[in-house]
Amino acid sequence: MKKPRNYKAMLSEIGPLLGLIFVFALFAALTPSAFTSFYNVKTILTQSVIIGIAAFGTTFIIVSEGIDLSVGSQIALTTVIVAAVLNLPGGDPGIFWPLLALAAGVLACTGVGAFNGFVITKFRIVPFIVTLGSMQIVRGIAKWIGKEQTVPTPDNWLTNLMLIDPSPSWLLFGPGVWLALALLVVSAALLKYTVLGRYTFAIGSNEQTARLCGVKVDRMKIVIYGLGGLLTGVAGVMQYSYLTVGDPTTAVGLELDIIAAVVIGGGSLSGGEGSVVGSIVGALIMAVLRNGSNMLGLPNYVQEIIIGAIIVGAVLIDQQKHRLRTAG
Amino acid sequence: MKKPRNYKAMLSEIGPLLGLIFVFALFAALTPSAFTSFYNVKTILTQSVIIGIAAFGTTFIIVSEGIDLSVGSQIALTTVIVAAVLNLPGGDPGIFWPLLALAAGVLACTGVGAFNGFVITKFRIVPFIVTLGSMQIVRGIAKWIGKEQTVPTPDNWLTNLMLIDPSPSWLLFGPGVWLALALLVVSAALLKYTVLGRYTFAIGSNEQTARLCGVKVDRMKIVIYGLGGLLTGVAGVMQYSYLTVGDPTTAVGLELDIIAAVVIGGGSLSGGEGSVVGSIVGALIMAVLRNGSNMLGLPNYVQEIIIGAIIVGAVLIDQQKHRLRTAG
Amino acid sequence: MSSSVLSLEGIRKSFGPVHALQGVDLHVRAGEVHALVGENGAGKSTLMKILSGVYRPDAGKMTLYGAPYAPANPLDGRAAGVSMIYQELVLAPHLTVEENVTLGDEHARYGWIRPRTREVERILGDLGQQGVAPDARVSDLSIGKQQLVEIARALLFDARIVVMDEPTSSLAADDTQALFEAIGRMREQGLAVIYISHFLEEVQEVCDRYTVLRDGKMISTGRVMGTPVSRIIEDMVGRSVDELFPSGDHALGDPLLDVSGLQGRRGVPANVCFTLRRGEIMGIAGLVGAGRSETVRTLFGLDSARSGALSIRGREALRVAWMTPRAALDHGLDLLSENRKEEGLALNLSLVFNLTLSDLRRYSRAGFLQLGKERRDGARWVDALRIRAGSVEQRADELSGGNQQKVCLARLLQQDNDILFLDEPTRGIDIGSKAEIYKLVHRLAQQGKAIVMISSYLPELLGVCDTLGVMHKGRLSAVRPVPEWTEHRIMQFATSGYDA
Amino acid sequence: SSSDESGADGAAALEIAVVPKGTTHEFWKAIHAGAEKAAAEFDVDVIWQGPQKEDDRQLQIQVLQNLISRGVDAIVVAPLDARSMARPVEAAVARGIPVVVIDSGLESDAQSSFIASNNYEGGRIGGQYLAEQLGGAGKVVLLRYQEGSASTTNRERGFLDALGEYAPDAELLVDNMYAGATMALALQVSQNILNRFPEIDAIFTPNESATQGMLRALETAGRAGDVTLVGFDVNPILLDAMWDGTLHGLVVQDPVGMGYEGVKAAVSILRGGAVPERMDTRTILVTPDNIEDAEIQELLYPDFDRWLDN
Ligand SMILES: Nc1ncnc2c1ncn2[C@@H]1O[C@H](COP(=O)(O)OP(=O)(O)OP(=O)(O)O)[C@@H](O)[C@H]1O
Ligand SMILES: Nc1ncnc2c1ncn2[C@@H]1O[C@H](COP(=O)(O)OP(=O)(O)OP(=O)(O)O)[C@@H](O)[C@H]1O
Ligand SMILES: [Mg+2]
Ligand SMILES: [Mg+2]
Repeated sequence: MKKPRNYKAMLSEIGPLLGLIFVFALFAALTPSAFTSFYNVKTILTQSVIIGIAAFGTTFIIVSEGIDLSVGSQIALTTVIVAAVLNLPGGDPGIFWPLLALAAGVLACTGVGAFNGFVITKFRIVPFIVTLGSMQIVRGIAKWIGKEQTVPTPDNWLTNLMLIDPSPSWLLFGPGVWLALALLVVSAALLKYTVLGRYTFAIGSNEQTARLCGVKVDRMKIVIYGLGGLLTGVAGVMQYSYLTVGDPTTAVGLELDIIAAVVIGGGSLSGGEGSVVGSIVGALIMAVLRNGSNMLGLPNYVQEIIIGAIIVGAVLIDQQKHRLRTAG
Repeated sequence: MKKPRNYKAMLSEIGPLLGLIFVFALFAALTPSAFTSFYNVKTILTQSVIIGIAAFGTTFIIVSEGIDLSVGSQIALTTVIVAAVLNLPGGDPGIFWPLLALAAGVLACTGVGAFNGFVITKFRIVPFIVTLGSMQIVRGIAKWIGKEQTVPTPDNWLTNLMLIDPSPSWLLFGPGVWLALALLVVSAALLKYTVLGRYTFAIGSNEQTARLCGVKVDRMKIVIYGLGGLLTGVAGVMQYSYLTVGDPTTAVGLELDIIAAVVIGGGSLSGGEGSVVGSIVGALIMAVLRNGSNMLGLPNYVQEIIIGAIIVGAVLIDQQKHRLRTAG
Repeated sequence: MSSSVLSLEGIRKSFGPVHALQGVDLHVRAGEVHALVGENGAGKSTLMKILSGVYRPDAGKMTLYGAPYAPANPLDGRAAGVSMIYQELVLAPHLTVEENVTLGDEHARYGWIRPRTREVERILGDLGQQGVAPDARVSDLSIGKQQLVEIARALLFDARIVVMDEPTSSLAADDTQALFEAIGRMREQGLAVIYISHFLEEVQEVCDRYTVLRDGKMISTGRVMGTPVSRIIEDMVGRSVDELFPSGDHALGDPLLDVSGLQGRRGVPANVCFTLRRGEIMGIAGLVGAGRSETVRTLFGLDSARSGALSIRGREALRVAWMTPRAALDHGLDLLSENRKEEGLALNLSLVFNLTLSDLRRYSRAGFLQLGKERRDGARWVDALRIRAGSVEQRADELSGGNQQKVCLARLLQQDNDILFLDEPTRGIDIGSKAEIYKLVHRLAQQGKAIVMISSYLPELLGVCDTLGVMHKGRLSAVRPVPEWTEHRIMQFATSGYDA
Repeated sequence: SSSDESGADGAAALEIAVVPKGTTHEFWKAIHAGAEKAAAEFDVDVIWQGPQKEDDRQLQIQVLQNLISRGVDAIVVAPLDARSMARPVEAAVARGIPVVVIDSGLESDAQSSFIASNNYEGGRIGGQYLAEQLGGAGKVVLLRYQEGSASTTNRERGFLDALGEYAPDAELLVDNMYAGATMALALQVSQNILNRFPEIDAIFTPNESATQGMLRALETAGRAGDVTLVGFDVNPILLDAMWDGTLHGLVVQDPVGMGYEGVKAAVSILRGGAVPERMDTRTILVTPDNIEDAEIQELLYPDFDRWLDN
């Protein structure tokens, strides 16, 4: 009695995975040696870390039938805050200050997320508008803190997180990749096996129902957007680590890439559907495409056209699958 | 029986207008002479033309409960196509070639819009995804046509459309402003007084009901997105006129400004609400803010924060009004 | 036994200018099934939502098991042991049956959910639903089964008071019986059940006592046993309804619509044929999910057909597969949907927009609308059907349910087509309005229109229709004059597909 | 930095608007400093205003239009596009506002003066140095900056010409990849290029963000120092890299001088003086060998804080 359901659920996660394998195989066939080298795989993984981690948070938000357009701005804010804290007088690049900077950045984003959730629930404004507004506000604040400049920082251990070759080489991958993996496991478990996750699905599937069944919808939404902010903050720290400077103009429009990753991975903007594993696969598909296109020396515009087509194509295939299921 | 309704309908159009007057008065008080000079008013009007015209089209789309994220890319595509046609061998900058270029640009966008509508209706994919995809695809195509470069063009009459001081000075405003005004009247009439407009509202309010009542929903949506594309194409020609070159990287993210204009003007992303007049007022509010902030010498980040707050604030006020109405 | 476990006293509630409840008292005892009846808009659902914590009353007080009770939200209501089955389906379609049944009542340790599959299976078994798998997605179930999932949720919950707001409005007969048995068990366990229904037979079958609401006031209360139904009806509508069903003849004329070999995409409808004559009111009976709605929707071009032909006024046959709603309207067909909120009204548009939406050609010249003419005609229909509205510009969602239904009907009248498909035209409509609608249908038939009326309420089919067909798993029985049918015969075909 | 104290002492100070291409690069900060230095020296007010988004031609036009509306006395602009900005510059001149163009060229004869580094020459200097470091042969990558940017295109051209001249045997692996407007984009593209060609000997990058992105990519790949990297423009991080030996050459301009000369030219036009139609500011090659020279030190570590109060 239980099998068919699990089978179906697996299918919807396997779909994007097959897509990833296909894209990878395609580029592997076209540029054999360079593309499939272990080093390049490490590069691709590292390049997916930022979008991936942010996509974990966005998955929760999208499953709950929300959207967050302020993610890119939040990432920029984090890089600037991290840099600003590292530059505080009395700060030294030991263990402690970078940790403090990290905490400040992540906390700020968690706050932004929770605030988004608060405005959405308190004033009953659609998330698209609220986060469209906070996208601009947060970007403005980032520029303000950064004095409209990139903020250089002293060398510190945070900047080693996104190295492709980790310093103790037995780590195989950089710390960022491992961190993303850990967050993947935690987020996936949260979404699938906890009350939080169940309520996220229930709210996305039918908010009224959730409310009548005693789910504290408003509070849950604040938690969901806050969680989204938290993960975005971690992604922002990774972005800082990637850039080694605070950059208030970074990650413009990145939210659309992130939403695309979630959607390619099976998330539905009408809520109630989506998986963390799917989202990371979506992020990987896009990273492979970018990397592979550069390897092939394809011009940017070809990449853009391909990625655009894949976004629509992925949803199309997902839909056919659903239809098949309903019919069968 | 007639009064109360008209009064209410007017209120919802007057709301944004009051906002505009408030913002204008505020800046007028802060920077008396320069801001309220006739020349500056002309400047503001000219600067609202592009977002305004595109917002007319987006109003139809949003009223029908759709969204179009590819508008910015479409505008870039138009500038490039116009430039490419003007550079065709045998072309000369008389009357005819610029007209041909204009037609080609507008037609291309109409095609993109209709194609978006086709994919949305034929494959039943949500507009957000379809246009997120076509945003990238169209941008890619624009870069492809422009060979990843800005495309310079010979001088021609198209580039005079967006002058602040028109050439026969009795025109008072540049031709672009007059064109926007004409399109405003036409679009407002279309939306309010024609069957097309009524069907747009019906689809946005309840698509299934519209279908039941014999509205050819699929065909109508293609028309609506096509119309949106057409107006976007005109906005793109204005953008070309503004830049005097074809620029495949222009107007990135402009769709968000345009959507914000429609929403500030009373449009609702859940469909069935919105007005063309409101949308132009929304566009004007944003232009006044930008211009006024420049006049005051406010840094960019302050502008961004203010505009973000206004987007949320406008919707908030709109909502309070609704509540009042339901309660009263 | 006789003391109240639940007392509501002087409950008042207004929504802006609408005074939904104006000082209602209600006393419910342990171990009784208490019927709450009344016209549409009488305030039944509102009262129960106050009880469950969805709304807060403007005035009045509630006592539960002797203690004051004032829930701030549904969670408080549940915590106090009030379990509610809402009138509109309250389900999360993406979740499984088990996830829906346990929603809000998950057993968890440190936030990690522990499955309750056993319990859910037991509850479903109690409702006679061994066939429903706990891990099936709710959106894959039929409406009837979905209704049962919601009932199961109320039963799983360890409640002291169970409120059921029209639980049987889309249940099949045997599922209704299973529900009644479950209610019986609750009564034995000493729970209090509040039961809302427009079907007074059901009230007589399961309820011990009743309370009648009218216009937000309590009119009467008493024991069901020994109270004549006519008395209850009189209390509900404020006058005696001597004849619910209209009488008077109308002649049947030439064939207007001829349907043959209608086959749907999913196999429903299955080879449906019938002929409809001028002045005929043809009823279609059947269990939920038999394919009645699908049949008329397919004919109207809303659902796709595999094959089938229809001929109108004896003209050459058209292929149903090519039908679209627009073409259907142009050919003189019209449809009243069974679900007015989802398919019938553009809720945030004005009443007059809704009235004329299917017929804008009449109100436009060269694509431009003639707003004045539209408004004048709209006002006429509002008067003719006694629709209670502030003005024709009022938004449809500001009207009460019954008035919304009238707006939908007015759209059909305004369109003035000859062949009308009325799908559950009185679903959720009170008995007084029902009588009005029956009269209206009758008058239309007298004008020479042909009507197909679908209903799950047999007495109304038998009382209103000239001819009747029954559906079973997509097949339509022979269409016979009503006198040739008996209730027994109808149920036999509906449940077995076998026509004696 | 900017001020609006209109006429406290009767005669209002001249308002000179300086419009950069963007505001977030160190380079523009230096221009700003130079402009303020001149402002203090000649007793005028500088209004510093750039487009909201980097590389947004439309927004730069809007800023220019708004400044014209505001009625500033003169404009100093670094045009994002040689043609798009011609119209608004002409409009300004038509309304009696003289315009000085800095940094990048403008296809118009309305401006009073054009003050810029000789970008082509700067590219050549970098190319020659890179060729010398290679010893005449090797595998070279040119990571271009951004589609349609005139100044960097000239640098790229100068670089390619010098490379062909001084290292005819060098193999150019890529010259059709663009770094894009921000460092994050540059970094990603750089990483992918490095993976594609494991055997690169030398790289040239034509501006600050591209150089910084490539440097970071070399660091993340553990190849920093092994590959000869010659960049353009300067910021503290790039200088540190040079001290560390991971960056081998930088062609630096004199943005402080450019900002200073721009405002100075505007002031002398307003006060009736003559200005040269074209003026070159310096481009200088900084290498680990000459970085400690006093002259270079002054160029590299200008005292911004004296002029900027943020
Ligand atoms: N949220 C609301 N806003 C405004 N008016 C409301 C609201 N809910 C109910 N009403 C009004 O309150 C009155 C009582 O409605 P209620 O739903 O309680 O009736 P009911 O007795 O359950 O009717 P039915 O038999 O149709 O279910 C009606 O006039 C209705 O229009
Ligand atoms: N969207 C759908 N997906 C899957 N099955 C459907 C869908 N709609 C209808 N069905 C199935 O088609 C059959 C006919 O449904 P239909 O709604 O026509 O029944 P009905 O007799 O009108 O019942 P009701 O009283 O619920 O309207 C049922 O078996 C139903 O489960
Ligand atoms: Mg009710
Ligand atoms: Mg039905």
